[in-house]
Amino acid sequence: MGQCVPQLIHSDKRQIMSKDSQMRAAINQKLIEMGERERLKEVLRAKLVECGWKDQLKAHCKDVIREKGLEHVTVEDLVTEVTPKGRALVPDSVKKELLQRIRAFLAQHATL
Amino acid sequence: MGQCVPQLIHSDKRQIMSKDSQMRAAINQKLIEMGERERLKEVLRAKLVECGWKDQLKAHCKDVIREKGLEHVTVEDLVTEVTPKGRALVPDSVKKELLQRIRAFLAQHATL
Amino acid sequence: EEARRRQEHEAFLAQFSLSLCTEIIHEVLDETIKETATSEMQQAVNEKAECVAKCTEQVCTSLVEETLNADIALMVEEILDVELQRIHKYIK
Repeated sequence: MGQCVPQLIHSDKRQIMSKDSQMRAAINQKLIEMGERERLKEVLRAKLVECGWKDQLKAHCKDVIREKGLEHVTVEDLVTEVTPKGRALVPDSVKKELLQRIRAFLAQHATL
Repeated sequence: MGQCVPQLIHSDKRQIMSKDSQMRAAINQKLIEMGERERLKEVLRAKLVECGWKDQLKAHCKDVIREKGLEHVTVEDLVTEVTPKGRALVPDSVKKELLQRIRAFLAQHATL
Repeated sequence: EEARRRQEHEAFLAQFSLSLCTEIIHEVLDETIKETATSEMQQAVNEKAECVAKCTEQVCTSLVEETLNADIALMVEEILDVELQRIHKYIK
């Protein structure tokens, strides 16, 4: 009997995990079907332009090209070089707003 | 912020000018280094003879001397007098051919 | 039981929202960074090509000018010399 307990816990965890991943898959599917995933991406793209992130990224790209010299940089190098700064430069307010939109959408479609 | 714009434009212009003069220097350096600049001058001279430029300009010089009278003409006067016509008389095809030769040379020999 | 289930669901949604948010941010950033880097590289290549073309033309023009100036000066000197010699011969 003592041996049964861990097995049960293990099976419960597996059940929860499988339920979670099923739910995750279902919501993701719905988000795609309803075009919400693309809309969220569009909103984020627009926000990144609006807050000046894209201009900063462009300027950073230009700086790297100028510093390294055009003949010593490939697109892949440039991507690798600017990605950390690009990620760091996204304002928290933009991230929060996106999260809010996701939460609002999920709350609105509670049946998901 | 409004004041920044002209300054930026000015600095951009200066950067472009300096980039241009660096580029011109690099092109000249390459042409001189490999003796191509002198070769191009020789090619140009040969073309100017071939297309009749030299004969036309000589005739023009003689006309000016005849008009003004030999005793009233110095080397400097005559140079000043005939140079504009000398420039205008160079056929576009000769200039184009020279430009083509420079481009071909740079394409073959230079990493600018 | 119902309250516990609701609480679990809330926790799931909060966690899901957060991971979806991160996922979307990464996707959009990766795409945008790639696009921007590609277009900035292309722009730099075009600008350099324009600069090379413009400067090559300027170098060509100055080479022509230099040659013409030297040749015109030489030609003028020669012609004047010949004319002077001709006059001298005529006077003699």
